[in-house]
Amino acid sequence: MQFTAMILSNAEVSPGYWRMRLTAPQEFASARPGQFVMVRVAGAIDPLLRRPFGIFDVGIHTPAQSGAVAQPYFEMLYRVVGKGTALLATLHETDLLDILGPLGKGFNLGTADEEKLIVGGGVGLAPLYLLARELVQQSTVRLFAGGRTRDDILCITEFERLGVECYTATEDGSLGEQGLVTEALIRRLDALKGRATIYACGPHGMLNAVATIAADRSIPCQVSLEGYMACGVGACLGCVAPGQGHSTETPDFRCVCTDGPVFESGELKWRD
Amino acid sequence: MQFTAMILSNAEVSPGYWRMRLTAPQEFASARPGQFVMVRVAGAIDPLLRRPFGIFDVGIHTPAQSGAVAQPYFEMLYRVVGKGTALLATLHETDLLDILGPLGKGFNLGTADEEKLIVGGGVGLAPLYLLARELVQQSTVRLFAGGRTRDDILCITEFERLGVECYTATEDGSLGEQGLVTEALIRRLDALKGRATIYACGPHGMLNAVATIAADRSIPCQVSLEGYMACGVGACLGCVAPGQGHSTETPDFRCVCTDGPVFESGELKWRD
Amino acid sequence: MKPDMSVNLAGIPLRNPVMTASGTFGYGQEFAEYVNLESIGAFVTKGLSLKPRSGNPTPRIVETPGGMLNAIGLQNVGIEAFIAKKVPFLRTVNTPAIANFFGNTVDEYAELARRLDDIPEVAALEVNISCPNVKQGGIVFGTDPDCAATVVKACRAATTKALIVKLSPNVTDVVVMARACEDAGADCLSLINTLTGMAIDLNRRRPVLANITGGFSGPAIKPIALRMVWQVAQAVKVPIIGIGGIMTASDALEFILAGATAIQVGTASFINPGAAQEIAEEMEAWLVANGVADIKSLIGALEV
Amino acid sequence: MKPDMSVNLAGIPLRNPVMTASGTFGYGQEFAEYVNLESIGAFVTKGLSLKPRSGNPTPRIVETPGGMLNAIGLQNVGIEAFIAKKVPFLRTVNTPAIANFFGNTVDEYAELARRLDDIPEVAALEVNISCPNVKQGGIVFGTDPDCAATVVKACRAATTKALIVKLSPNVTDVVVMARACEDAGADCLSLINTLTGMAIDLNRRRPVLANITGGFSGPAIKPIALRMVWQVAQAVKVPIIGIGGIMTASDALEFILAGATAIQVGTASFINPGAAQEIAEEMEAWLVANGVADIKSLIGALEV
Ligand SMILES: Cc1cc2nc3c(=O)[nH]c(=O)nc-3n(C[C@H](O)[C@H](O)[C@H](O)COP(=O)(O)OP(=O)(O)OC[C@H]3O[C@@H](n4cnc5c(N)ncnc54)[C@H](O)[C@@H]3O)c2cc1C
Ligand SMILES: Cc1cc2nc3c(=O)[nH]c(=O)nc-3n(C[C@H](O)[C@H](O)[C@H](O)COP(=O)(O)OP(=O)(O)OC[C@H]3O[C@@H](n4cnc5c(N)ncnc54)[C@H](O)[C@@H]3O)c2cc1C
Ligand SMILES: Cc1cc2nc3c(=O)[nH]c(=O)nc-3n(C[C@H](O)[C@H](O)[C@H](O)COP(=O)(O)O)c2cc1C
Ligand SMILES: Cc1cc2nc3c(=O)[nH]c(=O)nc-3n(C[C@H](O)[C@H](O)[C@H](O)COP(=O)(O)O)c2cc1C
Ligand code: FES
Ligand code: FES
Repeated sequence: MQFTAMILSNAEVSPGYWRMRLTAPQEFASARPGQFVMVRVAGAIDPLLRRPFGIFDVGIHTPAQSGAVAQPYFEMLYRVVGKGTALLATLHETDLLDILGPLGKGFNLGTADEEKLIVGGGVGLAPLYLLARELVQQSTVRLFAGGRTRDDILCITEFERLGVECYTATEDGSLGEQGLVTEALIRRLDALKGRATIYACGPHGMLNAVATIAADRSIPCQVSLEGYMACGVGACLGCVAPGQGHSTETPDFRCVCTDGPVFESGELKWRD
Repeated sequence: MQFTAMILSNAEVSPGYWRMRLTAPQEFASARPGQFVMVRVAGAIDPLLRRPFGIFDVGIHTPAQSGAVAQPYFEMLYRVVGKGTALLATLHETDLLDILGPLGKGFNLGTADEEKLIVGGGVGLAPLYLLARELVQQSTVRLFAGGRTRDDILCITEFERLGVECYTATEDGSLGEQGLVTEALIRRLDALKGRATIYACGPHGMLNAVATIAADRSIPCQVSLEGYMACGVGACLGCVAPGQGHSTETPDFRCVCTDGPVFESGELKWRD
Repeated sequence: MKPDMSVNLAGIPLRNPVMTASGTFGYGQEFAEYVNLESIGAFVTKGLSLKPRSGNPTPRIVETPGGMLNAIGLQNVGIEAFIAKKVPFLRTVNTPAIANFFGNTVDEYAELARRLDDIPEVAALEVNISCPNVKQGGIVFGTDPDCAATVVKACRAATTKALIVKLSPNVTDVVVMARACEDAGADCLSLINTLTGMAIDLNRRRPVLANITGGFSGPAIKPIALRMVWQVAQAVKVPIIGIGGIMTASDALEFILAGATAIQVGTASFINPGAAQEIAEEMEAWLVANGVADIKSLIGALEV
Repeated sequence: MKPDMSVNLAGIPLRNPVMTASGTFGYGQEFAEYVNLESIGAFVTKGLSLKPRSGNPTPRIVETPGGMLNAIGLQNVGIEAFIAKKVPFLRTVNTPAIANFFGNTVDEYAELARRLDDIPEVAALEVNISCPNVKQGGIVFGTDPDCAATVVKACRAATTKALIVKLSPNVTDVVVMARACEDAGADCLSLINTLTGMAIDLNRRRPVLANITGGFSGPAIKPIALRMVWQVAQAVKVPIIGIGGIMTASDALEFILAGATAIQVGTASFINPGAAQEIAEEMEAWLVANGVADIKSLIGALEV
């Protein structure tokens, strides 16, 4: 779906991280956790390509003025890293943005009788909040959030408000444990009694580590990947990731935009 | 001079025509009528090249808050014709713009004992207001303003307030006489007793007509030209206009940006 | 009055001159949600090879000022999967589908032309000659007139369908290439394919693309494409498809003035998936506003 | 610690690698108000011919997405007026001034090289071979390796100063051209000159430029320039000057990683007259921030 969204709010939630709320058409309310949107940041040629962002949350916006009709909204959580995100951060309430989405395949919510372990690194938390919101309805959910410093640990209060138990770790020790968040994950897995599923989003190195941890323990694991995207609809073949059996002789590339961004970690080929 | 200006105001004065006031450094106060500025409309690559605009007015801005220091300002009068001017029209008070100027050679004010006949077509009036302001201090000044419709006749009240006698003509007769403003100019020249100098700015066809009228009567005439400019400082050689004796064998191109934009009409080669 | 937007492309009637460019529109279906495929003139599918190809490692794409580089490496499903999985969709759409293809040898080119000739759902063939000739040590077919002519002749002999030859812009004289392909039997020339470019990541001190260099497309390349279309239009008799940086109806009409009978929308579909349809609609609106009854009257109508 | 920004360009020591490109910086003086000429490595003057040249009719310039076209037509004061009116200024600046020049025949090229060789204020010669060879019916010297070699040999014989040859990007294989010029005696290669492009005014149904086509420059062309510099750097031993779309210190450093010893700032000076100086300053700041003691350690340091 392609639509023009109006910005409802756009605020810096942590140094360098912004949260933007935008209006959406009715159909958008059915967006699944893990799906993403492609945003046309500027009307002209600079930046030229759309930028992909996860869907942080969806909800219903009821305007304050009497008689106004309620309308779906969605939120993005983004980090300013370059030209496009810097421009996004300059936008204001009532500004308009051209949006393509929801795109891609989201997370598989699995069954109720297992513990849900969510692992997020930095802005990788973005697609995990909507996921947690759905998962808490039937399962115990724990969040493992990691980052370089405390500034990279985002929206923990929101997760706690859902009833999610949160573990945090930072490389510099400025918030939570000092070290990598995967250590807390391993401890939890070691203590685990019943079944569990892992959901992860974050830097490639973190995903690789989580996938290995899950594979070693035969625990199902879904990861949400990034990839440099031009189209978002499976046409340009820019965003691909190698599937598990990929080799030059037996090519097996998956489109992150249409086959993903969420994959079972076992489907993919991880560099070691 | 290159400087960062802050926009003090930016308002539409007639459909499609805008007037912008900007802060300037002290040295800018000595800008001469007929000089221009090159404006970098956007910080990035779209639009890429600076856009040239005449200096409509200069003055001293005294901020309202106590203790604030008075500072020169200048004004531009511009018409929205494409990407760059459309972007300018979206800017607001306190936005910043990168300015190069004042550039080029301005009008020669001549002597006090002659009548000053100013001819402007549409946005060609832009550099003529500052000229009129200086000329009225010692001479009788008449303005002949032409345009397609009444919307193209700009800021006449401002000229009248200076004590300039204004004649207007529009092609559709919606303001002033119906027809070309050169007709009123000719009538005035026919009635003329003493000496006069003509100053003109506007579309090339109008300048051509005015130059011919002046030449036929041996009246000194200065015209302000436009040209497609990249640099504004005489380096790119994009903006040139053929001088009077120009031919392929005896090339004589003048830089509009540094030799002009104001020329004695006799210096130039006019197509017939 | 509704202007006549139809053009005839080497025997294929198009309802309007707007096509989509190979590699930027998948196999058509990917864009069905955003473009009414029956509102455009034709669409061109992703370049096909005999065997499936895995393409290059990532990163494969990077944005540059006003454009982008891609080094997909011609990843595609191969002719067999094309027939099995993609052709059925083509059958459902009442718009000519054109198959773009490439080989590593002259024989591969000819073999593909033969295979595609058998598919009734394929309205025409677009041969991409911007590929390295593995036999001649990597010289690109599309940068040498003799190589190109050999490929075109081989394909010509293998198909009776309209044969469009897609020219590379990475040449000293595109007119020489165009003439060679016309003489070798091309029914139509499309240009330009991507220019070769490169981007560097300063902080990592590495090329951005895993493949080091990539194909340069998007609005930035329009001046080069327009120049080449104009040059070729002066020199050949076959119809020309203009490609390169077309983002708007105005861009498209400029290519037609320069001598193109039809145009292809490439990178623009990434930025606006509905671009091709919008361009076709806005071209028609422009014709109405400017009192032009038939778009064919604009082909090559540039006054120089 | 202040990093070492100096480089040696075919025997000419430059305080830093930032030069300005011919045709975009006048004769130096035009920018003296905006650039401290002693803050940059060198500057190149507008292309000179034997006789003054009037250039093309207007319009001569048009903006395109991320770039511009120019068809100045090599307007210049001619070698005599250069000596009389421009050289005295060069004497006052303690920065190497490099004279760019071109001819219509091999003899004209040689004659100019000889005349420039006599001028002590000219530190080096940059020969622009992107001009049509009037004797050979308009073939551009810079697109044929034999033609280019002939010009370079003739100039080489006529001067003992450093001879920089400026390559055209409008060729199938820039490496062939680069090798031909190196073998013919070039001390240094600069690239790229402008690409050939075109713009059309839809409403007037005419080319925008009076000359129909023009030279394409600016940020849009950077990916092509970077690719060519990298290709040539693999193939030749002489130092390279990287040119094309350089707007920032990062752009400049990317060219150096690709193999350039120095770079030239062209179109950027129009957009920001102080660009060259700012780029030099920001390059130095980048070296400091990244702990690079000597810029020479970055030349060709791209990891592929
Ligand atoms: C499916 C998906 C979901 C994402 N979700 C989020 C999110 O919720 N929040 C968030 O902050 N970021 C998210 N990202 C990353 C985000 O897309 C990039 O940070 C953003 O595009 C950078 O744009 P820029 O213009 O600011 O940076 P640029 O200056 O263009 O580049 C900065 C860096 O960002 C990366 N990048 C740039 N463009 C793209 C692109 N089109 N696709 C992928 N990477 C790119 C490049 O690797 C580059 O090194 C997601 C990416 C993908 C693929
Ligand atoms: C010395 C001088 C003084 C000027 N003073 C004024 C003024 O006071 N008020 C005013 O409204 N306009 C003035 N102009 C014209 C003004 O520069 C153009 O209207 C403006 O640059 C258009 O920019 P754009 O991006 O909106 O249009 P574009 O979309 O770029 O082009 C629209 C049209 O404007 C013309 N144009 C575009 N860029 C330039 C350029 N760099 N130089 C010259 N013409 C260009 C082109 O011919 C084109 O047809 C002046 C021009 C010159 C040369
Ligand atoms: C991601 C991508 C993939 C492409 N794949 C092909 C291809 O398979 N075959 C082909 O002939 N051209 C291919 N092209 C080139 C386009 O068809 C087109 O010629 C080029 O992009 C210029 O047009 P544009 O500037 O409108 O994109 C590809 C272009 C892009 C951007
Ligand atoms: C207006 C203009 C005039 C130019 N004149 C010359 C010239 O006289 N001789 C020459 O060798 N190159 C000339 N060039 C080419 C530039 O020196 C440079 O090679 C080209 O613009 C690419 O660099 P850029 O993208 O940084 O501008 C000219 C370029 C422009 C834009
Ligand atoms: S982004 Fe184009 S195929 Fe995935
Ligand atoms: S605008 Fe560059 S010389 Fe006049």
